[in-house]
Amino acid sequence: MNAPAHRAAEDVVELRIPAKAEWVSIARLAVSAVASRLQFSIEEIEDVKLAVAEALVHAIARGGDRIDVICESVPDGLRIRVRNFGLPTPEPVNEPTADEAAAGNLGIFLIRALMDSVEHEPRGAGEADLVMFKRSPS
Amino acid sequence: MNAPAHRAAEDVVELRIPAKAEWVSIARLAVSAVASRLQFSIEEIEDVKLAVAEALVHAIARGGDRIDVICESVPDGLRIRVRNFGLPTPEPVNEPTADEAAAGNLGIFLIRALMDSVEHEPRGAGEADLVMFKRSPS
Amino acid sequence: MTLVRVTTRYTLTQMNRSEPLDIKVNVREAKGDSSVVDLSGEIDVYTSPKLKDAIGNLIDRGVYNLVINLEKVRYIDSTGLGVLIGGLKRVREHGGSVNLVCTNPQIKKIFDITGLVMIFGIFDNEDAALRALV
Amino acid sequence: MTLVRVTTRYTLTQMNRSEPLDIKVNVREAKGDSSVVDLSGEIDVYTSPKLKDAIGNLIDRGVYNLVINLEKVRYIDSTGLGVLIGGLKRVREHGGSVNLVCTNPQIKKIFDITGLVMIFGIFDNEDAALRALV
Ligand SMILES: Nc1ncnc2c1ncn2[C@@H]1O[C@H](COP(=O)(O)OP(=O)(O)O)[C@@H](O)[C@H]1O
Ligand SMILES: Nc1ncnc2c1ncn2[C@@H]1O[C@H](COP(=O)(O)OP(=O)(O)O)[C@@H](O)[C@H]1O
Repeated sequence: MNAPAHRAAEDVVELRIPAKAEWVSIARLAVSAVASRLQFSIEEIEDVKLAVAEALVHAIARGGDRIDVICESVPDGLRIRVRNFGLPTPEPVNEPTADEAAAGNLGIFLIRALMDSVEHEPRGAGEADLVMFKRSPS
Repeated sequence: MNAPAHRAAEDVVELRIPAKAEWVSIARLAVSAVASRLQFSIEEIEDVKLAVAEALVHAIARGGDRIDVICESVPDGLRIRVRNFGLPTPEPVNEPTADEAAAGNLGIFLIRALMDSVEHEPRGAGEADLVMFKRSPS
Repeated sequence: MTLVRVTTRYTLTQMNRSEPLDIKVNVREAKGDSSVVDLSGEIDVYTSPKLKDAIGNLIDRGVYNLVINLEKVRYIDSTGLGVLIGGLKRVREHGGSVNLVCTNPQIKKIFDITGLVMIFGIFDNEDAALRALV
Repeated sequence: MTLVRVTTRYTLTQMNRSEPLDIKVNVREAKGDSSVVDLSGEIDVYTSPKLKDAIGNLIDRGVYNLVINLEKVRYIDSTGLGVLIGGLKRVREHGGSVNLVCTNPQIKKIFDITGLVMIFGIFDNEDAALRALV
Protein backbone atom coordinates (compact mmCIF):
# COMPACT_ATOMS: atom_id res chain seq x y z
CA MET A 1 0.00 0.00 0.00
CA ASN A 2 1.63 3.44 0.70
CA ALA A 3 1.48 4.19 -3.01
CA PRO A 4 3.58 7.19 -4.04
CA ALA A 5 1.53 10.39 -3.90
CA HIS A 6 1.89 11.10 -7.61
CA ARG A 7 0.02 7.93 -8.53
CA ALA A 8 -3.60 8.69 -9.27
CA ALA A 9 -5.76 6.79 -6.81
CA GLU A 10 -8.40 6.13 -9.47
CA ASP A 11 -6.15 3.76 -11.30
CA VAL A 12 -5.16 1.46 -8.45
CA VAL A 13 -6.95 -1.46 -6.85
CA GLU A 14 -5.07 -3.20 -4.06
CA LEU A 15 -5.76 -6.45 -2.29
CA ARG A 16 -3.93 -7.63 0.80
CA ILE A 17 -4.26 -11.27 1.78
CA PRO A 18 -2.54 -13.58 4.24
CA ALA A 19 0.15 -15.67 2.50
CA LYS A 20 -1.97 -18.80 2.63
CA ALA A 21 -3.32 -21.12 -0.02
CA GLU A 22 -6.95 -20.63 0.94
CA TRP A 23 -6.94 -16.93 0.04
CA VAL A 24 -5.51 -17.28 -3.46
CA SER A 25 -8.93 -17.80 -5.01
CA ILE A 26 -10.04 -14.40 -3.72
CA ALA A 27 -7.10 -12.75 -5.41
CA ARG A 28 -7.98 -14.58 -8.64
CA LEU A 29 -11.50 -13.24 -8.47
CA ALA A 30 -10.44 -9.68 -7.74
CA VAL A 31 -7.80 -9.63 -10.46
CA SER A 32 -10.23 -11.11 -12.99
CA ALA A 33 -12.74 -8.43 -12.09
CA VAL A 34 -10.18 -5.66 -12.54
CA ALA A 35 -9.04 -7.04 -15.90
CA SER A 36 -12.64 -7.42 -16.96
CA ARG A 37 -13.36 -3.79 -16.02
CA LEU A 38 -10.40 -2.76 -18.15
CA GLN A 39 -11.92 -4.44 -21.22
CA PHE A 40 -9.47 -7.28 -21.54
CA SER A 41 -10.82 -10.24 -23.51
CA ILE A 42 -11.87 -13.43 -21.81
CA GLU A 43 -8.68 -15.15 -22.85
CA GLU A 44 -6.54 -12.27 -21.61
CA ILE A 45 -8.42 -12.22 -18.31
CA GLU A 46 -7.71 -15.92 -17.89
CA ASP A 47 -4.04 -15.31 -18.65
CA VAL A 48 -3.73 -12.53 -16.07
CA LYS A 49 -5.67 -14.53 -13.51
CA LEU A 50 -3.43 -17.57 -13.82
CA ALA A 51 -0.23 -15.53 -13.90
CA VAL A 52 -1.12 -13.64 -10.73
CA ALA A 53 -2.19 -16.85 -9.04
CA GLU A 54 1.15 -18.43 -9.94
CA ALA A 55 2.96 -15.44 -8.45
CA LEU A 56 0.97 -15.96 -5.24
CA VAL A 57 1.66 -19.69 -5.20
CA HIS A 58 5.35 -18.90 -5.59
CA ALA A 59 5.17 -16.29 -2.82
CA ILE A 60 3.38 -18.67 -0.47
CA ALA A 61 5.99 -21.36 -1.11
CA ARG A 62 8.74 -18.91 -0.12
CA GLY A 63 7.12 -18.22 3.25
CA GLY A 64 6.21 -14.75 4.38
CA ASP A 65 3.12 -13.63 6.18
CA ARG A 66 1.12 -11.50 3.80
CA ILE A 67 0.94 -10.55 0.16
CA ASP A 68 -0.28 -7.38 -1.53
CA VAL A 69 -1.63 -7.55 -5.04
CA ILE A 70 -1.52 -4.06 -6.53
CA CYS A 71 -3.36 -3.64 -9.82
CA GLU A 72 -2.64 -0.49 -11.74
CA SER A 73 -4.25 0.61 -14.93
CA VAL A 74 -1.51 2.30 -16.94
CA PRO A 75 -1.95 3.87 -20.39
CA ASP A 76 -0.75 0.85 -22.33
CA GLY A 77 -2.07 -1.93 -20.11
CA LEU A 78 -2.44 -3.46 -16.68
CA ARG A 79 0.48 -3.61 -14.28
CA ILE A 80 0.20 -5.97 -11.34
CA ARG A 81 2.68 -5.93 -8.52
CA VAL A 82 2.73 -8.91 -6.18
CA ARG A 83 4.50 -7.81 -3.02
CA ASN A 84 5.66 -10.27 -0.39
CA PHE A 85 5.97 -9.23 3.23
CA GLY A 86 7.60 -11.00 6.14
CA LEU A 87 9.76 -13.36 4.12
CA PRO A 88 12.14 -15.32 6.32
CA THR A 89 15.63 -13.74 6.24
CA PRO A 90 18.00 -15.28 5.41
CA GLU A 91 15.75 -17.32 3.17
CA PRO A 92 15.91 -20.94 4.32
CA VAL A 93 17.37 -23.36 1.84
CA ASN A 94 14.41 -25.68 1.76
CA GLU A 95 14.70 -28.86 -0.21
CA PRO A 96 11.64 -29.15 -2.42
CA THR A 97 10.81 -32.59 -3.71
CA ALA A 98 11.46 -33.15 -7.41
CA ASP A 99 7.70 -32.81 -8.07
CA GLU A 100 7.47 -29.57 -6.11
CA ALA A 101 10.44 -28.16 -7.99
CA ALA A 102 8.86 -29.16 -11.31
CA ALA A 103 5.59 -27.49 -10.36
CA GLY A 104 7.41 -24.36 -9.17
CA ASN A 105 9.30 -24.10 -12.45
CA LEU A 106 6.06 -24.59 -14.37
CA GLY A 107 4.54 -21.73 -12.37
CA ILE A 108 7.32 -19.32 -13.22
CA PHE A 109 7.28 -20.48 -16.82
CA LEU A 110 3.53 -19.84 -16.99
CA ILE A 111 3.88 -16.30 -15.62
CA ARG A 112 6.44 -15.51 -18.31
CA ALA A 113 4.38 -17.14 -21.04
CA LEU A 114 1.09 -15.51 -20.12
CA MET A 115 2.21 -11.95 -19.40
CA ASP A 116 3.95 -9.47 -21.67
CA SER A 117 6.69 -8.74 -19.16
CA VAL A 118 7.76 -9.91 -15.72
CA GLU A 119 10.32 -8.36 -13.41
CA HIS A 120 11.57 -9.40 -10.03
CA GLU A 121 12.36 -6.39 -7.80
CA PRO A 122 14.11 -7.24 -4.53
CA ARG A 123 13.27 -4.81 -1.72
CA GLY A 124 14.28 -4.40 1.90
CA ALA A 125 14.70 -7.31 4.29
CA GLY A 126 11.85 -9.77 4.08
CA GLU A 127 10.19 -8.06 1.12
CA ALA A 128 10.18 -8.69 -2.62
CA ASP A 129 8.06 -7.61 -5.57
CA LEU A 130 7.16 -9.41 -8.71
CA VAL A 131 5.91 -6.91 -11.29
CA MET A 132 3.90 -8.24 -14.20
CA PHE A 133 2.51 -6.38 -17.16
CA LYS A 134 -0.23 -7.25 -19.65
CA ARG A 135 -0.65 -5.02 -22.67
CA SER A 136 -4.07 -3.45 -23.23
CA PRO A 137 -6.43 -5.14 -25.62
CA SER A 138 -5.74 -3.61 -29.04
CA MET B 1 -4.02 -0.79 5.90
CA ASN B 2 -1.40 -0.29 8.69
CA ALA B 3 -3.23 -2.83 10.82
CA PRO B 4 -2.09 -2.93 14.46
CA ALA B 5 0.75 -5.40 14.92
CA HIS B 6 -1.21 -7.57 17.36
CA ARG B 7 -3.77 -8.45 14.74
CA ALA B 8 -3.00 -11.82 13.21
CA ALA B 9 -2.39 -11.36 9.51
CA GLU B 10 -4.07 -14.67 8.72
CA ASP B 11 -7.45 -13.32 9.65
CA VAL B 12 -7.48 -10.16 7.57
CA VAL B 13 -8.24 -9.56 3.91
CA GLU B 14 -8.08 -5.95 2.78
CA LEU B 15 -9.18 -4.33 -0.43
CA ARG B 16 -8.39 -0.76 -1.41
CA ILE B 17 -10.36 0.80 -4.24
CA PRO B 18 -10.78 4.26 -5.68
CA ALA B 19 -13.96 5.90 -4.34
CA LYS B 20 -15.76 5.45 -7.64
CA ALA B 21 -18.93 3.65 -8.63
CA GLU B 22 -17.23 1.39 -11.16
CA TRP B 23 -15.12 -0.36 -8.51
CA VAL B 24 -17.92 -1.27 -6.13
CA SER B 25 -18.65 -4.53 -7.93
CA ILE B 26 -15.10 -5.71 -7.25
CA ALA B 27 -15.56 -5.10 -3.55
CA ARG B 28 -18.83 -7.05 -3.67
CA LEU B 29 -17.05 -9.98 -5.24
CA ALA B 30 -14.16 -9.94 -2.80
CA VAL B 31 -16.41 -9.63 0.24
CA SER B 32 -18.66 -12.44 -1.02
CA ALA B 33 -15.62 -14.63 -1.49
CA VAL B 34 -14.37 -13.92 2.03
CA ALA B 35 -17.79 -14.62 3.57
CA SER B 36 -18.06 -17.78 1.50
CA ARG B 37 -14.65 -18.95 2.73
CA LEU B 38 -15.84 -18.37 6.28
CA GLN B 39 -18.77 -20.76 5.75
CA PHE B 40 -21.55 -18.21 5.82
CA SER B 41 -24.74 -19.40 4.14
CA ILE B 42 -25.76 -18.12 0.77
CA GLU B 43 -28.33 -15.82 2.31
CA GLU B 44 -25.83 -14.45 4.81
CA ILE B 45 -23.29 -13.89 2.05
CA GLU B 46 -25.86 -11.91 0.10
CA ASP B 47 -26.62 -9.86 3.22
CA VAL B 48 -22.97 -9.01 3.83
CA LYS B 49 -22.40 -8.27 0.17
CA LEU B 50 -25.27 -5.80 -0.03
CA ALA B 51 -24.46 -4.16 3.31
CA VAL B 52 -20.82 -3.57 2.35
CA ALA B 53 -21.88 -2.30 -1.07
CA GLU B 54 -24.27 0.15 0.59
CA ALA B 55 -21.47 1.38 2.83
CA LEU B 56 -19.38 2.00 -0.30
CA VAL B 57 -22.22 3.75 -2.09
CA HIS B 58 -22.63 5.98 0.96
CA ALA B 59 -18.88 6.63 1.08
CA ILE B 60 -18.74 7.51 -2.61
CA ALA B 61 -21.65 9.92 -2.20
CA ARG B 62 -19.73 11.72 0.58
CA GLY B 63 -16.74 12.29 -1.68
CA GLY B 64 -13.26 11.18 -0.73
CA ASP B 65 -10.67 9.59 -2.95
CA ARG B 66 -10.27 6.01 -1.84
CA ILE B 67 -11.88 3.40 0.33
CA ASP B 68 -10.42 0.46 2.23
CA VAL B 69 -12.57 -2.56 2.91
CA ILE B 70 -11.00 -4.52 5.76
CA CYS B 71 -12.47 -7.96 6.37
CA GLU B 72 -11.55 -9.60 9.63
CA SER B 73 -12.49 -13.06 10.73
CA VAL B 74 -13.08 -12.77 14.49
CA PRO B 75 -14.08 -15.67 16.77
CA ASP B 76 -17.79 -14.91 16.68
CA GLY B 77 -18.13 -13.68 13.13
CA LEU B 78 -16.96 -11.41 10.34
CA ARG B 79 -16.09 -7.79 11.00
CA ILE B 80 -15.85 -5.47 8.02
CA ARG B 81 -14.48 -1.99 8.32
CA VAL B 82 -15.15 0.42 5.47
CA ARG B 83 -12.64 3.23 5.78
CA ASN B 84 -12.96 6.46 3.83
CA PHE B 85 -9.91 8.48 2.92
CA GLY B 86 -9.64 11.99 1.56
CA LEU B 87 -13.12 13.15 2.53
CA PRO B 88 -13.60 16.86 1.88
CA THR B 89 -13.16 18.87 5.12
CA PRO B 90 -15.29 20.61 6.14
CA GLU B 91 -17.81 18.28 4.55
CA PRO B 92 -19.78 20.27 1.97
CA VAL B 93 -23.46 20.70 2.65
CA ASN B 94 -24.66 19.21 -0.59
CA GLU B 95 -28.35 19.28 -1.36
CA PRO B 96 -29.36 15.84 -2.49
CA THR B 97 -32.57 15.60 -4.50
CA ALA B 98 -35.50 14.04 -2.66
CA ASP B 99 -34.93 10.79 -4.59
CA GLU B 100 -31.22 10.73 -3.74
CA ALA B 101 -32.01 11.33 -0.08
CA ALA B 102 -34.58 8.52 -0.13
CA ALA B 103 -32.08 6.13 -1.72
CA GLY B 104 -29.39 7.15 0.78
CA ASN B 105 -31.68 6.50 3.70
CA LEU B 106 -32.66 3.15 2.23
CA GLY B 107 -28.97 2.28 1.98
CA ILE B 108 -28.28 3.02 5.63
CA PHE B 109 -31.47 1.23 6.63
CA LEU B 110 -30.36 -1.84 4.65
CA ILE B 111 -26.95 -1.92 6.32
CA ARG B 112 -28.61 -1.90 9.73
CA ALA B 113 -31.18 -4.50 8.71
CA LEU B 114 -28.73 -6.91 7.12
CA MET B 115 -25.87 -6.81 9.63
CA ASP B 116 -25.87 -7.70 13.31
CA SER B 117 -24.24 -4.43 14.32
CA VAL B 118 -23.08 -1.21 12.68
CA GLU B 119 -20.94 1.53 14.17
CA HIS B 120 -19.73 4.79 12.76
CA GLU B 121 -16.25 5.71 14.01
CA PRO B 122 -15.10 9.22 13.09
CA ARG B 123 -11.32 9.46 12.66
CA GLY B 124 -8.88 12.23 11.85
CA ALA B 125 -9.54 14.90 9.24
CA GLY B 126 -10.91 13.48 6.02
CA GLU B 127 -11.25 9.95 7.35
CA ALA B 128 -14.13 7.94 8.76
CA ASP B 129 -14.85 4.28 9.42
CA LEU B 130 -18.04 2.34 9.26
CA VAL B 131 -17.63 -0.93 11.15
CA MET B 132 -20.10 -3.71 10.46
CA PHE B 133 -20.39 -7.10 12.06
CA LYS B 134 -22.10 -10.29 10.95
CA ARG B 135 -22.35 -13.13 13.45
CA SER B 136 -20.89 -16.49 12.41
CA PRO B 137 -23.21 -19.10 11.01
CA SER B 138 -24.42 -21.10 13.99
CA MET C 1 -31.23 -8.38 12.93
CA THR C 2 -32.24 -10.11 9.77
CA LEU C 3 -35.86 -9.19 9.42
CA VAL C 4 -36.89 -11.57 6.69
CA ARG C 5 -35.38 -14.99 6.22
CA VAL C 6 -35.21 -16.40 2.72
CA THR C 7 -35.69 -20.13 2.83
CA THR C 8 -35.48 -20.95 -0.86
CA ARG C 9 -32.09 -22.35 -1.77
CA TYR C 10 -30.35 -21.17 -4.84
CA THR C 11 -26.83 -22.08 -5.85
CA LEU C 12 -23.70 -20.15 -5.08
CA THR C 13 -22.98 -20.19 -8.77
CA GLN C 14 -26.16 -18.25 -9.44
CA MET C 15 -25.40 -15.56 -6.94
CA ASN C 16 -21.70 -15.25 -7.21
CA ARG C 17 -20.91 -15.07 -10.87
CA SER C 18 -19.52 -11.66 -11.48
CA GLU C 19 -20.50 -11.14 -15.07
CA PRO C 20 -21.94 -9.16 -16.66
CA LEU C 21 -20.93 -6.38 -14.31
CA ASP C 22 -23.56 -4.42 -16.13
CA ILE C 23 -27.26 -4.33 -16.81
CA LYS C 24 -29.07 -4.92 -20.03
CA VAL C 25 -32.24 -2.89 -20.54
CA ASN C 26 -34.79 -3.88 -23.17
CA VAL C 27 -38.09 -2.06 -23.66
CA ARG C 28 -41.13 -3.71 -25.33
CA GLU C 29 -44.57 -2.28 -26.00
CA ALA C 30 -47.35 -4.24 -24.39
CA LYS C 31 -51.14 -4.21 -24.66
CA GLY C 32 -52.93 -0.88 -24.17
CA ASP C 33 -50.52 1.96 -23.65
CA SER C 34 -48.19 0.04 -21.36
CA SER C 35 -44.59 -1.05 -21.81
CA VAL C 36 -42.48 -3.83 -20.38
CA VAL C 37 -38.90 -3.09 -19.35
CA ASP C 38 -36.78 -6.26 -19.23
CA LEU C 39 -33.70 -5.97 -17.08
CA SER C 40 -30.86 -8.39 -16.64
CA GLY C 41 -27.62 -8.23 -14.70
CA GLU C 42 -26.81 -6.09 -11.71
CA ILE C 43 -28.52 -2.81 -10.85
CA ASP C 44 -26.04 -0.95 -8.74
CA VAL C 45 -24.52 2.48 -8.21
CA TYR C 46 -22.56 2.07 -11.44
CA THR C 47 -25.28 0.72 -13.71
CA SER C 48 -28.46 2.34 -12.38
CA PRO C 49 -28.02 5.62 -14.35
CA LYS C 50 -28.62 3.53 -17.47
CA LEU C 51 -31.90 2.29 -16.01
CA LYS C 52 -32.84 5.81 -14.93
CA ASP C 53 -32.35 7.05 -18.51
CA ALA C 54 -34.41 4.21 -19.97
CA ILE C 55 -37.33 4.79 -17.61
CA GLY C 56 -37.04 8.57 -17.98
CA ASN C 57 -37.23 8.27 -21.79
CA LEU C 58 -40.34 6.13 -21.60
CA ILE C 59 -42.09 8.58 -19.29
CA ASP C 60 -41.04 11.53 -21.47
CA ARG C 61 -42.71 9.73 -24.38
CA GLY C 62 -45.94 9.51 -22.41
CA VAL C 63 -45.77 5.90 -21.27
CA TYR C 64 -47.12 5.88 -17.72
CA ASN C 65 -47.99 2.22 -17.23
CA LEU C 66 -44.91 0.12 -16.79
CA VAL C 67 -44.07 -3.45 -15.98
CA ILE C 68 -40.44 -3.78 -14.96
CA ASN C 69 -39.28 -7.36 -15.20
CA LEU C 70 -36.57 -8.15 -12.65
CA GLU C 71 -36.54 -11.92 -13.20
CA LYS C 72 -33.03 -11.84 -14.66
CA VAL C 73 -31.69 -9.31 -12.19
CA ARG C 74 -29.24 -10.88 -9.78
CA TYR C 75 -28.55 -7.86 -7.62
CA ILE C 76 -30.08 -4.51 -6.77
CA ASP C 77 -28.81 -1.87 -4.36
CA SER C 78 -30.35 1.29 -2.90
CA THR C 79 -29.50 3.37 -5.96
CA GLY C 80 -31.44 0.90 -8.11
CA LEU C 81 -34.33 1.02 -5.67
CA GLY C 82 -34.12 4.82 -5.78
CA VAL C 83 -34.48 4.77 -9.58
CA LEU C 84 -37.54 2.54 -9.36
CA ILE C 85 -39.09 4.77 -6.68
CA GLY C 86 -38.35 7.89 -8.73
CA GLY C 87 -39.99 6.32 -11.78
CA LEU C 88 -43.04 5.32 -9.76
CA LYS C 89 -43.43 8.86 -8.43
CA ARG C 90 -43.29 10.34 -11.91
CA VAL C 91 -45.83 7.96 -13.50
CA ARG C 92 -48.19 8.40 -10.55
CA GLU C 93 -48.33 12.13 -11.30
CA HIS C 94 -49.97 11.06 -14.55
CA GLY C 95 -52.24 8.46 -13.00
CA GLY C 96 -49.93 5.61 -14.07
CA SER C 97 -48.34 2.81 -12.14
CA VAL C 98 -45.33 0.48 -12.01
CA ASN C 99 -45.63 -3.24 -11.44
CA LEU C 100 -42.59 -5.40 -10.90
CA VAL C 101 -41.96 -9.02 -11.85
CA CYS C 102 -39.64 -10.55 -9.30
CA THR C 103 -38.92 -14.19 -8.52
CA ASN C 104 -35.39 -14.02 -7.06
CA PRO C 105 -35.79 -14.63 -3.31
CA GLN C 106 -32.90 -12.37 -2.32
CA ILE C 107 -34.31 -9.46 -4.30
CA LYS C 108 -37.82 -10.08 -2.99
CA LYS C 109 -36.34 -9.98 0.50
CA ILE C 110 -34.94 -6.51 -0.14
CA PHE C 111 -38.36 -5.24 -1.22
CA ASP C 112 -39.79 -6.86 1.89
CA ILE C 113 -37.39 -5.46 4.48
CA THR C 114 -37.46 -1.97 2.98
CA GLY C 115 -41.26 -1.97 2.90
CA LEU C 116 -41.21 -1.24 -0.83
CA VAL C 117 -43.40 -4.30 -1.28
CA MET C 118 -46.19 -2.01 -0.10
CA ILE C 119 -45.75 0.65 -2.74
CA PHE C 120 -44.96 -1.49 -5.79
CA GLY C 121 -47.14 -4.23 -7.17
CA ILE C 122 -44.84 -7.27 -7.17
CA PHE C 123 -45.75 -10.32 -9.24
CA ASP C 124 -44.37 -13.76 -10.05
CA ASN C 125 -44.85 -13.46 -13.79
CA GLU C 126 -45.26 -10.87 -16.48
CA ASP C 127 -48.86 -11.75 -17.37
CA ALA C 128 -50.04 -11.17 -13.84
CA ALA C 129 -48.10 -7.91 -13.64
CA LEU C 130 -49.60 -6.66 -16.92
CA ARG C 131 -53.13 -7.70 -15.99
CA ALA C 132 -52.86 -5.84 -12.70
CA LEU C 133 -51.78 -2.60 -14.39
CA VAL C 134 -55.32 -1.68 -15.41
CA MET D 1 4.29 -13.42 -25.42
CA THR D 2 1.14 -15.44 -25.56
CA LEU D 3 2.28 -18.64 -27.22
CA VAL D 4 -1.05 -20.22 -27.97
CA ARG D 5 -4.15 -18.27 -28.81
CA VAL D 6 -7.49 -19.74 -27.87
CA THR D 7 -10.10 -18.82 -30.43
CA THR D 8 -13.14 -20.59 -29.04
CA ARG D 9 -15.41 -18.19 -27.20
CA TYR D 10 -16.87 -19.15 -23.91
CA THR D 11 -18.90 -16.89 -21.71
CA LEU D 12 -17.57 -14.76 -18.88
CA THR D 13 -20.16 -16.41 -16.70
CA GLN D 14 -18.56 -19.78 -17.31
CA MET D 15 -15.11 -18.63 -16.44
CA ASN D 16 -15.72 -16.19 -13.71
CA ARG D 17 -18.12 -17.80 -11.33
CA SER D 18 -16.27 -18.29 -8.14
CA GLU D 19 -18.02 -21.33 -6.73
CA PRO D 20 -17.31 -23.98 -5.78
CA LEU D 21 -13.98 -22.70 -4.57
CA ASP D 22 -13.19 -26.35 -4.27
CA ILE D 23 -12.82 -29.51 -6.31
CA LYS D 24 -15.00 -32.56 -6.30
CA VAL D 25 -13.23 -35.85 -6.92
CA ASN D 26 -15.15 -38.96 -7.91
CA VAL D 27 -13.49 -42.28 -8.75
CA ARG D 28 -15.16 -44.95 -10.90
CA GLU D 29 -13.87 -48.35 -11.97
CA ALA D 30 -13.71 -48.81 -15.71
CA LYS D 31 -13.08 -51.76 -18.02
CA GLY D 32 -10.00 -53.87 -17.43
CA ASP D 33 -8.04 -52.73 -14.40
CA SER D 34 -8.43 -49.01 -15.14
CA SER D 35 -10.23 -46.29 -13.23
CA VAL D 36 -11.77 -42.97 -14.19
CA VAL D 37 -11.28 -39.97 -11.91
CA ASP D 38 -13.95 -37.32 -12.48
CA LEU D 39 -12.94 -33.86 -11.33
CA SER D 40 -14.98 -30.72 -11.14
CA GLY D 41 -14.28 -27.24 -9.85
CA GLU D 42 -10.91 -25.54 -9.46
CA ILE D 43 -7.62 -27.38 -9.03
CA ASP D 44 -5.37 -24.90 -7.31
CA VAL D 45 -2.83 -24.58 -4.54
CA TYR D 46 -5.60 -24.94 -1.97
CA THR D 47 -7.53 -27.85 -3.47
CA SER D 48 -4.83 -29.92 -5.19
CA PRO D 49 -3.81 -31.85 -2.03
CA LYS D 50 -7.26 -33.46 -2.19
CA LEU D 51 -6.55 -34.60 -5.74
CA LYS D 52 -3.08 -35.78 -4.77
CA ASP D 53 -4.60 -37.95 -2.03
CA ALA D 54 -7.21 -39.43 -4.35
CA ILE D 55 -4.67 -40.35 -7.02
CA GLY D 56 -2.20 -41.61 -4.41
CA ASN D 57 -4.85 -43.89 -2.90
CA LEU D 58 -5.68 -45.38 -6.29
CA ILE D 59 -2.05 -46.10 -7.07
CA ASP D 60 -1.50 -47.58 -3.59
CA ARG D 61 -4.39 -49.95 -4.37
CA GLY D 62 -2.62 -51.08 -7.53
CA VAL D 63 -4.56 -49.10 -10.12
CA TYR D 64 -2.00 -47.98 -12.68
CA ASN D 65 -4.19 -47.12 -15.64
CA LEU D 66 -6.06 -43.90 -15.12
CA VAL D 67 -8.32 -41.63 -17.07
CA ILE D 68 -8.63 -38.25 -15.41
CA ASN D 69 -11.63 -36.38 -16.67
CA LEU D 70 -11.10 -32.61 -16.59
CA GLU D 71 -14.22 -31.68 -18.54
CA LYS D 72 -15.81 -30.00 -15.53
CA VAL D 73 -12.62 -28.37 -14.32
CA ARG D 74 -12.70 -24.63 -14.81
CA TYR D 75 -9.23 -23.82 -13.59
CA ILE D 76 -5.92 -25.54 -12.99
CA ASP D 77 -2.66 -24.04 -11.73
CA SER D 78 0.93 -25.33 -11.56
CA THR D 79 0.29 -27.21 -8.30
CA GLY D 80 -2.53 -29.10 -10.01
CA LEU D 81 -0.28 -29.81 -12.98
CA GLY D 82 2.38 -30.98 -10.52
CA VAL D 83 -0.04 -33.48 -8.99
CA LEU D 84 -0.92 -34.87 -12.42
CA ILE D 85 2.76 -35.12 -13.34
CA GLY D 86 3.58 -36.82 -10.03
CA GLY D 87 0.77 -39.35 -10.61
CA LEU D 88 1.95 -40.06 -14.12
CA LYS D 89 5.50 -40.70 -12.90
CA ARG D 90 4.28 -43.16 -10.28
CA VAL D 91 2.03 -45.19 -12.59
CA ARG D 92 4.74 -45.31 -15.26
CA GLU D 93 7.02 -47.08 -12.77
CA HIS D 94 4.43 -49.86 -12.94
CA GLY D 95 3.98 -49.74 -16.70
CA GLY D 96 0.75 -47.78 -16.38
CA SER D 97 -0.37 -44.55 -17.93
CA VAL D 98 -2.60 -41.50 -17.42
CA ASN D 99 -4.90 -40.16 -20.10
CA LEU D 100 -6.74 -36.90 -19.68
CA VAL D 101 -10.13 -35.82 -20.98
CA CYS D 102 -10.07 -32.08 -21.60
CA THR D 103 -12.37 -29.90 -23.65
CA ASN D 104 -12.01 -26.50 -21.96
CA PRO D 105 -9.94 -24.37 -24.36
CA GLN D 106 -8.23 -22.38 -21.61
CA ILE D 107 -7.09 -25.56 -19.86
CA LYS D 108 -5.99 -27.14 -23.12
CA LYS D 109 -3.97 -24.02 -23.76
CA ILE D 110 -2.11 -24.51 -20.47
CA PHE D 111 -1.19 -28.07 -21.43
CA ASP D 112 -0.08 -26.75 -24.80
CA ILE D 113 2.14 -23.91 -23.64
CA THR D 114 3.76 -25.97 -20.90
CA GLY D 115 4.47 -28.81 -23.33
CA LEU D 116 2.58 -31.24 -21.08
CA VAL D 117 0.47 -32.13 -24.11
CA MET D 118 3.47 -34.22 -25.14
CA ILE D 119 3.63 -36.33 -22.00
CA PHE D 120 -0.08 -36.86 -21.31
CA GLY D 121 -2.55 -38.38 -23.70
CA ILE D 122 -5.23 -35.70 -24.02
CA PHE D 123 -8.64 -36.61 -25.46
CA ASP D 124 -11.96 -34.95 -26.21
CA ASN D 125 -14.07 -37.61 -24.57
CA GLU D 126 -13.85 -40.38 -22.06
CA ASP D 127 -14.34 -43.27 -24.47
CA ALA D 128 -11.39 -42.23 -26.57
CA ALA D 129 -9.26 -41.75 -23.46
CA LEU D 130 -10.17 -45.22 -22.14
CA ARG D 131 -9.63 -46.92 -25.48
CA ALA D 132 -6.18 -45.37 -25.76
CA LEU D 133 -5.13 -46.65 -22.33
CA VAL D 134 -4.40 -50.14 -23.61
N1 LIG E 1 10.83 -13.08 -12.79
C1 LIG E 1 10.55 -13.96 -11.83
N2 LIG E 1 9.38 -14.63 -11.88
C2 LIG E 1 9.05 -15.47 -10.91
N3 LIG E 1 9.82 -15.75 -9.87
C3 LIG E 1 11.01 -15.14 -9.79
C4 LIG E 1 11.43 -14.21 -10.76
N4 LIG E 1 12.63 -13.74 -10.40
C5 LIG E 1 12.95 -14.36 -9.27
N5 LIG E 1 11.99 -15.20 -8.89
C6 LIG E 1 11.95 -16.06 -7.75
O1 LIG E 1 12.32 -15.38 -6.58
C7 LIG E 1 13.32 -16.13 -5.89
C8 LIG E 1 14.25 -15.22 -5.17
O2 LIG E 1 14.89 -14.41 -6.10
P1 LIG E 1 16.20 -13.53 -5.72
O3 LIG E 1 16.74 -13.01 -7.02
O4 LIG E 1 17.09 -14.34 -4.87
O5 LIG E 1 15.66 -12.24 -4.92
P2 LIG E 1 15.19 -12.05 -3.39
O6 LIG E 1 15.72 -13.19 -2.54
O7 LIG E 1 15.73 -10.73 -2.99
O8 LIG E 1 13.69 -12.03 -3.45
C9 LIG E 1 13.99 -16.94 -6.97
O9 LIG E 1 14.46 -18.15 -6.45
C10 LIG E 1 12.92 -17.19 -7.96
O10 LIG E 1 12.26 -18.39 -7.65
N1 LIG F 1 -24.08 3.88 11.47
C1 LIG F 1 -24.05 4.53 10.31
N2 LIG F 1 -24.35 3.85 9.18
C2 LIG F 1 -24.28 4.45 8.00
N3 LIG F 1 -23.94 5.74 7.82
C3 LIG F 1 -23.67 6.44 8.91
C4 LIG F 1 -23.70 5.89 10.20
N4 LIG F 1 -23.35 6.83 11.08
C5 LIG F 1 -23.14 7.93 10.38
N5 LIG F 1 -23.33 7.72 9.07
C6 LIG F 1 -23.21 8.66 7.99
O1 LIG F 1 -22.04 9.39 8.07
C7 LIG F 1 -22.35 10.77 7.94
C8 LIG F 1 -21.40 11.61 8.76
O2 LIG F 1 -21.52 11.26 10.10
P1 LIG F 1 -20.89 12.16 11.27
O3 LIG F 1 -21.43 11.62 12.53
O4 LIG F 1 -21.14 13.61 10.97
O5 LIG F 1 -19.33 11.86 11.29
P2 LIG F 1 -18.12 12.38 10.36
O6 LIG F 1 -18.51 13.62 9.64
O7 LIG F 1 -16.98 12.56 11.31
O8 LIG F 1 -17.83 11.25 9.41
C9 LIG F 1 -23.77 10.90 8.40
O9 LIG F 1 -24.43 11.93 7.72
C10 LIG F 1 -24.37 9.60 8.03
O10 LIG F 1 -24.95 9.67 6.75
